[in-house]
Parts: sequence; C-alpha cells; structure tokens
Amino acid sequence: MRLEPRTDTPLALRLLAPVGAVVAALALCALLVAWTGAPVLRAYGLLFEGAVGSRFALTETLTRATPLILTGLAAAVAFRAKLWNIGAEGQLYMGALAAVVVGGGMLDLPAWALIPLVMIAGTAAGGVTLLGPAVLKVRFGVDEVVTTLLLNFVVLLLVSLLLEGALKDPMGMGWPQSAPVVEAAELPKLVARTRLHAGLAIALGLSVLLWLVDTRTIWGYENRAVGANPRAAAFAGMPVTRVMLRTALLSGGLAGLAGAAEVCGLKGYLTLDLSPGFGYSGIVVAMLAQLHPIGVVGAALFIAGIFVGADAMSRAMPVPNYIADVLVATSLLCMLVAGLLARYRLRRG
Amino acid sequence: MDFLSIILDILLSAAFWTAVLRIATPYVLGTLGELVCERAGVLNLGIEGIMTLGAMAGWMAVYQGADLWTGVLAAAACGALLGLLHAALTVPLGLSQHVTGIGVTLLGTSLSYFVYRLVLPQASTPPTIEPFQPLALPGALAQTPLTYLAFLLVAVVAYVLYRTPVGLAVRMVGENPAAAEAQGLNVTAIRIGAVMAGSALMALAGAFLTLSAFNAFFFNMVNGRGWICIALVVFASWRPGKALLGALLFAVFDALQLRLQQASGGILPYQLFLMMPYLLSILALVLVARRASYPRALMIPYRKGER
Amino acid sequence: QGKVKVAGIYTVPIEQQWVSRIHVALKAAADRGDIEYVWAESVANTDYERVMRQYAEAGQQLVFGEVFGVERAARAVAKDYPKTAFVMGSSFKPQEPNFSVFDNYIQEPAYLSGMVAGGMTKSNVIGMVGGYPIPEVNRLMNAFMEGAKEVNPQVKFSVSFIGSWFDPPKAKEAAFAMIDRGADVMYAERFGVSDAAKERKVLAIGNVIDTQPQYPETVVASALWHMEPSVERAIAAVKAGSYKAEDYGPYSMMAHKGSSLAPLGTFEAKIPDAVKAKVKEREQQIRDGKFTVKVNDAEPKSTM
Amino acid sequence: MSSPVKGRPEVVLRLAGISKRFGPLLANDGISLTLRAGEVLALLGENGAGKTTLMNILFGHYVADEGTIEAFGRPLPPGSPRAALEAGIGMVHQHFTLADNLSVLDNVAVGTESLWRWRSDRGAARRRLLDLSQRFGLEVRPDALVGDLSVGERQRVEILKALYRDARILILDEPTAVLTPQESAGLFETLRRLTADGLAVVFISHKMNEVFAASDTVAVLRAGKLVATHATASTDRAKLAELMVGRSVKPPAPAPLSPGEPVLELAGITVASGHGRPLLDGADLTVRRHQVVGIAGVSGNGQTALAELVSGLIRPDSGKLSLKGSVVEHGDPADMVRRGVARIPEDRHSAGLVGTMAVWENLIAERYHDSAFSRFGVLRRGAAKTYAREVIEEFDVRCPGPDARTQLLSGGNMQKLILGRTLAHGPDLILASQPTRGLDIGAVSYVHSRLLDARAAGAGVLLISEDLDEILALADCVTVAYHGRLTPLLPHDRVSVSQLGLLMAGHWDILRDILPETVDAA
Ligand SMILES: Nc1ncnc2c1ncn2[C@@H]1O[C@H](COP(=O)(O)OP(=O)(O)OP(=O)(O)O)[C@@H](O)[C@H]1O
Ligand SMILES: Nc1ncnc2c1ncn2[C@@H]1O[C@H](COP(=O)(O)OP(=O)(O)OP(=O)(O)O)[C@@H](O)[C@H]1O
Ligand SMILES: [Mg+2]
Ligand SMILES: [Mg+2]
Repeated sequence: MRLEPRTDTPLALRLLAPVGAVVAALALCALLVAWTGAPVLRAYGLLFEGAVGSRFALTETLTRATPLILTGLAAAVAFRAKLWNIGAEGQLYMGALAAVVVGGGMLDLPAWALIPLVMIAGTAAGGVTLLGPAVLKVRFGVDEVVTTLLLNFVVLLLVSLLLEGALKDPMGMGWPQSAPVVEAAELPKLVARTRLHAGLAIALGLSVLLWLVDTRTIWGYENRAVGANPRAAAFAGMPVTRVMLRTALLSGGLAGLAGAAEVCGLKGYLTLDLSPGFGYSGIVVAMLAQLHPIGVVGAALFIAGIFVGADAMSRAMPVPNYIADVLVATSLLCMLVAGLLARYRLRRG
Repeated sequence: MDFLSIILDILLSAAFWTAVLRIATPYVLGTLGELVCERAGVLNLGIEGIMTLGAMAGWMAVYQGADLWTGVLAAAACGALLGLLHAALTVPLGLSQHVTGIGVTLLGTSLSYFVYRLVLPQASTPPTIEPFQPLALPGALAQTPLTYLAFLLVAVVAYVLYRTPVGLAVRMVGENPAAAEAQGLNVTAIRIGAVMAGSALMALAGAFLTLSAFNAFFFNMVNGRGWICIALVVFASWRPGKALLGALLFAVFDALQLRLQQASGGILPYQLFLMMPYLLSILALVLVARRASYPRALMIPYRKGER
Repeated sequence: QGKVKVAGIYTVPIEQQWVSRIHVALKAAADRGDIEYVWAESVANTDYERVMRQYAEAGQQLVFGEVFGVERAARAVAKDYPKTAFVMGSSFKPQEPNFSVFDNYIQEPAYLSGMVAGGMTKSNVIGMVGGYPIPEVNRLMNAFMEGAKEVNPQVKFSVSFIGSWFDPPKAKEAAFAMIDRGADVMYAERFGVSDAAKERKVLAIGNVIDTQPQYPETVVASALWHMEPSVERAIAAVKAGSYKAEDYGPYSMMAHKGSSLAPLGTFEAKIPDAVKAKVKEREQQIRDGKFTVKVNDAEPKSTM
Repeated sequence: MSSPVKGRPEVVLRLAGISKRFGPLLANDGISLTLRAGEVLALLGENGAGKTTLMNILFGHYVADEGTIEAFGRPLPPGSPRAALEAGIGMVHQHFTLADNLSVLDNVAVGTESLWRWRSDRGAARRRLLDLSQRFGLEVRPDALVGDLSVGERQRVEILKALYRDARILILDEPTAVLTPQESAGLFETLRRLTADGLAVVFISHKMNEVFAASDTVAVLRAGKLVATHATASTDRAKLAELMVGRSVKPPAPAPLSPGEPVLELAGITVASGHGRPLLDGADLTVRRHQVVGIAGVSGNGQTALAELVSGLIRPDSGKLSLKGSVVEHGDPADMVRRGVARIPEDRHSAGLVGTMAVWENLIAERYHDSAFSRFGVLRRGAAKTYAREVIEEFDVRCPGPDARTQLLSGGNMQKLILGRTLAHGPDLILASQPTRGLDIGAVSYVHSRLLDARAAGAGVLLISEDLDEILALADCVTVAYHGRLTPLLPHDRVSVSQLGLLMAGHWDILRDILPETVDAA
C-alpha cells in the first residue's frame, strides 16, 4: 500500500473530510464513554446541546473561541514563514501584562482612546517577546522551537514575580493578582448578560484582514515566498531577515493581543491562570485550518465547541470532565488523518 | 556569609550531589528518549503526554497490586504504545511532526487523567504506594534503582547508537532516509521502532516520578519537564553523553536554586531563582547553536516512492 | 421537599488538600442523605464562570467552590442568580444577598502545631516548604512560626516556595535541601514534604489534613481544617429558607470546631510532657477566647 | 568492450513489459530489455523520458504497475531494494544517496550486517572496503565524513557501496553529470575493469559522446516508450539524437561580433571562506558587451562564490566590482537587478523558484516593487498576470497558464521561466550559472539561442559551466578558475579541450604557450 498525491481534491471530499474526522473521533471516544457506563448517545446529545444548544451555550463557545482565533492566527502566521513559534502562551501573558499596566489607571482617557491603546500595548508586548527568539534564530541560528518553549516558563515566572511585587493589587488581599483595568479599558460586551465581548469582533476582523494582506499585498507576497523557499526569496532580492522579524512581531503581537483581550474583555485583571493553554491550543487550531487565516476561525470554533460541549456533558453524567480534552485531542489526530486522505489516495504497490 | 561562600558550601556537600542525581533522573531518561526519536528523524513533541501516561500507568499497575518492576515495565509498554501512535501518524503517513506531537501530548495527558479518575473516582486524599527505596552502592551516592538504571541506559543508548548495526541504521534514517532505503533498510520500520523505544524511555522518566521520586500520581505531575528535555536534546547536539551532561547541569541549577532560595532568605524573589535554569539553557543554546550538527532528516517525512 | 441540591466547583483535583476538605464534608452530607451532591474538578479559571452559570441554570440550590482567581466574575454570576446560594472560598467580604465567603482560618491549630514543632526540634532548625506565598499560606506559616518561638526562642526557620501548587517531587526536593541544611522538623504545607521527612527520618507537621496514618513515624501533629460546620450551617439555612450572605470564616475557627489540632496519636508518648501541657493550656485558652492568634498575611522569610 | 567469447554471455537481467503510471502520466510504457554479463548498456533519453523511473523499478524503489523482472534467471520480488541488493543489483543514484554526517565506512557498511548483532564488525568492513578500493582503483578515505568529500569522491563511495555488496549488475544514473572530463575518463576506466570482471552495467546518460565512449549497446527511451535498441558501434550521433528528441537538432552558431565597452569589471576580488584558503583570491575579470565569457573549472574552485558575488548575495572582502563603469559598494540582489544584471542561478529548484507559488508570482519576484506590479503595497494581480501571460508566450513556457503551480513544470520549462523573468528586461549583463545542467537537447539549444540573442542585442554574458563543450560552443573568451584565481581571458579559438583540462588541474605553466604576450607582461 502506498499514498499517492491526488492531482485535485473534489470539493465534496474536502468538505466531507472534517465531518468524517469528527465522526471518527466521536466514535473512538464513545468507547471511553461506554466504559464509564453512561449512555453514549445521550452523552453526545448533551455535548451538542452544551456547545450550541442554547443562547448561553453558543455565546460560551464563541467566548472560548475568541482567544483561540487570535493564538491560532499567531501560529498560522509564524508557521507560514517557517518560524516555529511554540511560545504563544508566553507572548499571551506578556500581552496581558502590558494590558494591565497600560489599562490599570495610569492613563485617564475615554474608552475610545484607551481601548485601542491597551490593545496596541498588548500587541507590542507580545511581538517584542517573540522578537528575541527570532533575532537569535536569524543572527546565531538558535532553534526557535526550543527558545520560544523555554521563554514560556520565563514569562510565567516574570508575571508571577510582578504579580507578587510591583503589580500586586493593593486591594487584592495579598493574592498574586494585578489590580483590575479601569472601566474605560474594558472591552464592551457583544451580547448583554453573557461573557461574549468585543474581542471576538477584533479576532474576526483580523482574520479577514490577514487573509487580505496575505493574498493581496506585497507584504503577504514576501511572507509566502520567504516561508516557502527562503533561498529563492533571497536570490530574487527579497529582504528575508526583515520578513522574518516582521513575521515574529506579527505572530507574537497576535498572541499578545489575545492576552490583552482576555484581560480587558473577560477577566478584568491578570492572574497566573489567565490561560488554560490557549497558546498551545493555538497551534492545534492553526494546523487544523491548514494555516489559512479564515480557516482558523472555523477551527477555533470547532475546538471551543467540543471543549465547552464535552465539559457540559460531563457535568450532567458520571463521565470525568477530562473527556473534553480527550475528545479535542482525538479530533485533532483524526482531522490530521482526514486531511491527508483528502490530499492523497491509497494505492496498492 | 557572602553569596559566593554559600554557593561553595552547597557545591561541596555530598547531599547536594545526591540531590542532583535524583533531580536529573527524569531529565536523563526523557532526554535520552527524545534523542533516540530525533536521531531517527522524528521530532516527538508528545513527550509531555507520554511522560504523564508513564507516570500514571506505572503507578496504577503497582497500586493494583503489581510489584514495582512490573510497574516500570507497564509504564514502558504504555509509552511505547503511545509512541506507536505518534510514529504511525508521522512516519508512514508523514503528518506534521509538530502538530501530531502536540496532539499526542494532549491525548496522553487527558487520557491519563481520565483513566485515573475513572478508576479512583472517590479519592479525597491521594492514594499512595510503597515506592523504590534508595539503595547504597559501594562508592556511589545512595539512589533509587531507577536512577542507576537511567545512568546505565545512557551508556547502553550510546553503545547501541555508535557500535551496533541497528544504531547505525537509526542514525542513517535520521540523516538520509533515501540512502538508508537504497541500502536495503526498511526506513518505516526503523523509524517506528526508534520512536517506540524512545517513547518507552520517556515513559520511564514519568514512572520515575510516581514510583521513585514520589509515591502517588498527581494531575499536572510532569509539570513541563518534558519540554525541558526537548531543549536538552538540542543543547546536547543529539549526543547521549552530552545529554547526560545537560541533564546534570540542569539538575545542578535546579538543586542550587532550591538551596539558594533557602539560604538567601528572600533577599531576591524566588522567581528569579526558578528562572535561572531556563535562562541559562537559552544562553547555552546560543553558545552551541553554531556547532550543533542536527540529524538532517529531522522533521522531514519520508514517503517511499515520492519525490 | 427532601434533599438540597448542592454543587461543588473546584479549580484543582479533589485530592488537593484544601479542596478535599470541602469535598469530604459535602460527601458526608450526601452519604447521610441530606443533600444531592455533584461536582466538577480541575475547572480552569477561564471556565469557572460558565460552570457556575451551568449549575445555577441546572437548578442547584447551593454552590460551594473557591473564587480566589475569579472574584469579580463569580460575584457577577451571584447577582444574576439571586435564588441560588453561593458559599465560596474567598479573601473578601460576603455580598448581599446570596454570596457567602469562607477561608481556611486555621491559624489557631497552626500555632499549636508550631508549639509542638518547637518542642520537638533538636537542631533548632525548622524547614517550611510552601506553594506560593499567598495570604492563606502565609497566615498559617506565620502562626506556626509564632507558636514554635513561644516554646523555643532559639528556633530558626528556613522557608522556601516551590512556585507550584502541585509538584510533590519538587516539594520533596525542597524539603531534602532543608534537611541537608540541618532542619529536623518539617512544616508540610505541600504534599511531598512528609515523604522527604520520612525518608530522612526527621519529623513533619501536617497541614489541613491529618496524614499521620500514612506517616506514623514522621508526622507529629497536624493542624486540621473541618469544613463540616460551614457546610452544615449552609445546608440548614437553605433548607430552612433562611439563607443569607454571611462570612463563614469564623466557622473554620477552633471555637466552632472548624479546625483543630489533630490527635497526637503515635507521638503521644514521644512529646515532652512540658510541651504537651503548654499546648493543652493554649488550646483551652483559644477555645475560651482568652488567647487570639495573630493573623499575619505577610510573606514569611527565612531566619537563618 | 564486450568480451569476445564464443557464443554470447549469459543474460543476467530481463525486464519484460514494465509499465508505470504517476497519476495521469505514463512514465514507463511496456518496456522490455535484456542485459548480459560483461555488457555496458547505455540508456539514453530526454529529461523525463522515464529512465530513472525504470531503474527505480528495477531496484525496488517503485513498484511497476505491470511487467516482471528477472535477475540471473530468478524472478525479482517487486518493491524491495533489499531483494534487489541480495539479487546482486547495485545502483548509483542520480542524486547521491549518502548521509553527509556519517563517515564513508558507515555509509558503505550500513545495512550489510544483520541488524540485531551486538557489535558491528568495523574492522572487517574497513578491510573489505580498502581491499575493493585497491582492486578497482577507487581511492577513498574510510573515516572521512561524506560531507567533506568532493563530488568525484562521493561517486567513488557510491560505486564502492554497490561493489561492497557483491553487485553483479551495476546501475549508474547519470554518473557523469557532476564530473570533470578527467573524472569522467577515470570513471570509464573503472567501468572497463568492472566489466572485465564480468559485471553488467546499465549506464544512463543524455550525453552522446559518453554513450559512444563507454557502451556496447544503447537503448533509447522517449516519453516512456523504448523506441530503439542498437549495438553502439552500428549507430551514430545524429541518428540517436533524432531517436531521442523525435526531430533533428542543430548546434548553436554564434555570429562573430566585436566586443563593446565593459559591463562587468572585477579587480583583485578576494572572498574569504572563514577557514582555509579564500574562495576567491585576487580575481580579475572583464566582461564586455557583445561578448560571452566562459568560466571553466572543476567545481569548488570559486565559481560559486563568483556567481554569488555577481548575484549580490555576498560582498567581496577586498577588491572592486564595477558594473557599467560604476563601482558597486554594497551590492545586494535587488541592487544588482536594478543595475541591469540578469541572474540565472545554478540551482533552479532551490534558488531560482518558489515551487509552491504560481507561475505569475515567480515571474514578478525580482520586480514586484515596480509601479507596474504594485501600488501602495497592494499587488496589482491583474497587471501581473497579463505580464506573465506575455512572458509565457514569448519564452515558450509550456504550462497551463499564469496560475499554475511552478512545482508542476518540467525542468526545462522552469529554466525558460527563469530566462523569461530575467531576459525580458533587456539586461546589460547576464550571469548564467550552469544554465543547461540537467536539461535535454531540445531545451539546451533553446537556452543557448536565447543567450546568444541577448549577446547580439548588446549584453555581456558571464557563463559558468562545468560542461566544456558548452563553453567552447558559446564563449568568445574563456577563463579557468583554479583555487579561487582566474586565468587571463583566453580566446576560445586558441585553446583546446585538453589544454583547458590541464589548466583546470592547476598546470598554469602552459599559459605561456597559449598566451605568450599577456603572461610575459604579468
Ligand atoms: N515519484 C514520482 N511522482 C510523480 N511523477 C514522477 C515521479 N517520478 C518520476 N515522475 C515523472 O515520471 C517521468 C519520468 O521521470 P524520470 O525521472 O524517470 O525521467 P528521466 O528519464 O530519469 O529524466 P532525467 O533525464 O531528467 O533524469 C517524469 O515526467 C517525471 O516527472
Ligand atoms: N512530483 C511531481 N508530481 C506530479 N507531477 C509531476 C511531478 N514532477 C513532475 N511532474 C509532471 O511531470 C512532467 C514532466 O516532468 P519532468 O521534470 O520530468 O519534465 P521533462 O520531460 O524533463 O521536461 P523538460 O524537458 O522540460 O525538462 C511535468 O510536466 C510535470 O507536470
Ligand atoms: Mg526534467
Ligand atoms: Mg533521471
């Protein structure tokens, strides 16, 4: 048996592949659900309901998808340029850090001025964080997979240090948390009495914008060329180093923005557990989307939906809630295989 | 006492070095496992999940009544199985090694938690087992058997890689799979085998945490140790001996940081000490980066008959 | 109309000491048949608000949990569901009409266990390993240190934080390091410390839960937290329809049997009588309100 | 070369009705061949004719859709290189299959022992390797890292790999593409010894002179079909060329032109290598309008550095580079393009084109900043595609259209694409590095005529090539690179191939005979 690349993939197959993957993942996890003794069909019914079955469920899924879209874009942008940024988690926290500093009351500005300022600060902080590893890669050839990974730990410790020191909320009863951002820095809610905030609009807008930049501008053109073949790009006269650093700023910036949006849209202040691994999930999202900016939105919604739905399901049945992560992981792996089968056909020999 | 003499004091104590060996053990095993995978050309970012599964499976086996060494074997077997999943997806199918690895980590971790909670739904204090006890060998600092095993395995892996036909084959598929195939080797089988063996080693690193370093399984137990191993492999330029050195160095920083924190009585925020190993690792990477010669086929999928 | 529907929402697994006390108390109530109990563990802070809403929507009458990282959001949820009773671990004040707070105010038995430690150390060095220097931890460590100093003014402390709530091997390493530096009694704020003490044959003082059964030769005394008084009070209030927002903090104090010094058990005979007498006396004074243990939330520092 | 034995030697290999498809492409179409002991069979064909595919099937890399293979009378199981090796078949691949980071000995010995032995017997392996090396005059250093070897040395390692396994049938896929004339001659010498030993050889090439120098029999493939098999002695070049291409091909004929003003001047250019001797060592060179200057030399003597210099990829450590009379201070690729340099890279796949991008995107890669192709940072896709269509038309690039993925073009068409990208703008200087490497006769003659057209239009051409025939056919003057230095320009009609060969080997004393005036002056 061998895999042979298809010359073209029929649209139906391309659409069917993700569906097949989800079905396969659900089927595999059904074994685990059955092992707990819960009725499988009802469990999955609850999952679906928990993800999209009500206004509440829907807004929750969208809320959770918001940071995932941004970190997914961060990973997609970087991976396209073959900059293997595994450090979105750290960049997210740096963005959040900048947000609580700038939005913490030191500037007395109206919301229309303060919100953009805080978002820009978060973006800048995230971008600069990735700039370091990118410079090390370009100047010294240091592998960025490792440096960005290690920086995640350093950033978390730095945040911890600041939260117990300079940034500690004097009203926080001694807990390691920052003072909340002022009201003018808070992102408006999109739907009243839910958690859904304007961060989603920003994320959606950015994914469209990035898609346009990617396909329509010379920036995107250079990025794609450098990502696909840096040697040829350099030979043709493209500024490869500059493109790399630019990509680093953009990718880190998107992750930083995710952090700032979580702080200003959802949490209000910064703690050490702001993100349940959004930075890492972003990689999953980006890959499911095959690094396509618009695809990232769909992938983030999918991951968020599975998680929120499975979590809700585990609440109503004696199924440990870790099933949510199992389901996300299985879906990811099935999706990878399905993507492959859409691009290749199996042949004997 | 000034700072330097404190450090000197610490470095001169036997207890410090005993701690270093103990702290280093999971790093040694994990790094060795990752190294074997990468030498065959497969990046295994599943390490964190494989270590978690190893920690859970080894512990669970012993908790269910198996003896400690059976637990170790169970951990290794589970690790190899998860490694097989990673290998099946990345080697014959040639899927992205990054993403598959992250998927495997997610799966290994969540599956371990799921199974643990399913088997022990009512635990309100962590159930424990009787772990390996330190064993004083003549002329050595007393360590548990798994630590001795880890150090022995460094020698074994180095020997296998550099002195045996199968080791040469593994290195060859990591450098140039097409060349290996032209010499009649089965690239797919060798890569899968190497990833499984490496993953078994990673699982041992996890099992050390629950069967030797501690006596219970905790969620989040591995706590980023796997990621460190990935950095250590690069630091070691993909050589077993240097991997041992790197793991020891990391353990020295860690052990030192624990002691300095106590000795300097909060002069400096403890986070600065905790940052030390990571920052020094990055510095070390900058210093070795130019000289490292990585396996050329690392992360490049090889599909037979495709060009 | 029968059983009260109670939910627990925990950000960590139920084995974690702190949370296990709530879980155990609620499970006991469930086993007695007073309540129907459901719970969710390892809920990330980002998801905490959603889970609260889900339980409230699902008709849970009483919700226990811990909102240290999600204070604002949790209070907003409570406002949206005024009919649901929330009793949450928090460092802040209760909020009308339905948001009550509690915390592990067990500085009193911590002080007593410190006295025992002070009396048991021969090297006059006590090691203390904590997770993060947060008020909940600092408070107990400071009380413990005060207690030890009362009995033994020469005692010195070595303090370190491992920067994690959950890394027993690391806590164990930190403890080893302290034992190497001469500590012969370890304050086991985290899991892992008693194991180091046991391996090195030194003594340990437990915290929140009683671990003497697991470490009969090692754990001398423990400061225990009992959530039962708080839990029972809340259930009764909900049942009676008289529930209101209040501070359950006092119900974690010794006066309300919310905390205690664990029975000395295997160490009954090994502790010097003079020390035991002193401890007994203080214990009584605390119960009678004649002695108050100072609440000090500042980060404790090594004194050597 | 065939052994004049009574009767014919035994048939060692028999291919019967081999067919292979890649998607819609029929790469091999019912091919049948036989090979006898001691015979050298030349497999001749254009690029993409299916030669490598056929050999890959024989060696087990690919599985044929139809057909059978028999080696030494026994059927060969398909799809197993191991089985092929065991049956006595050895293959030297078109693209070497060696691991750079491993030693020569490791590369040769890997896979020869049972995998599950406790210890590799390296001593025995070394002895055997050295013994073979001596017997066939293939000199190697067992402990050298393959990455440090020259191309010729690597090829010796590849042949030894096959011999080490007792190959009785040796397949050589375009073995001379990367060799100097001297090395090629050495290879043919080796082949002679091997066949005298009874080995059968399949020798793939599209160079006619080699076919006549080395083979007993020649088989011609065209578009996957075996179109003819002849005894080499009974055929001639013209006939084979026509069989290969399906039409007759004329060699280029440069019209005599008198050189104009200088467009490129190098004065005392030195480029350090970081270790050891410099890549370029005080090189002087002038290229004028209406002139093709050829640079000959064994690869690794500074040609790559020279090409990178003129491409703008590197800068000299000392010396002066001028274009059209003005000194280039900080040249970079974009600057060179602006100054009118058309650059044809040595390696079109990895340096010339971005395979995953569309044809139109590759065509504007050097000038996307022009207002014709972008405005305010936004690409003018319509304009770019229109332009691409024109270039495709003018340079006869065979592709579905400007939106086609470049990867899917054939090698010859990729080269036309690069020619179109650079030559469409009336350059003053053309840097052509190995412009016809790996191309077939048709494509080669197209590239040559394009270069000569540009020369006629007033451009100067710097032609770097390892193919001496090409240099002598095109160049007005030749210079030889050796150890980073360049000889003075030698008019093409005053040097012979053998003299060039000597110069390439470092015997610069013969310059006195070729150019008495300049050398005495220097
Ligand atoms: N693995 C493959 N997948 C798809 N197409 C292939 C593959 N290998 C070869 N081909 C195609 O099959 C045809 C024959 O290729 P082959 O490599 O056999 O040609 P060749 O005669 O060796 O050419 P060259 O002179 O360029 O080496 C070409 O069109 C090539 O593009
Ligand atoms: N990897 C591949 N996958 C699919 N198709 C391919 C692949 N490589 C080549 N092809 C197809 O095979 C055809 C022949 O490719 P090849 O490079 O062998 O051409 P060629 O016949 O040598 O042409 P030229 O004479 O111009 O070099 C191309 O037109 C291309 O579409
Ligand atoms: Mg070709
Ligand atoms: Mg070929």
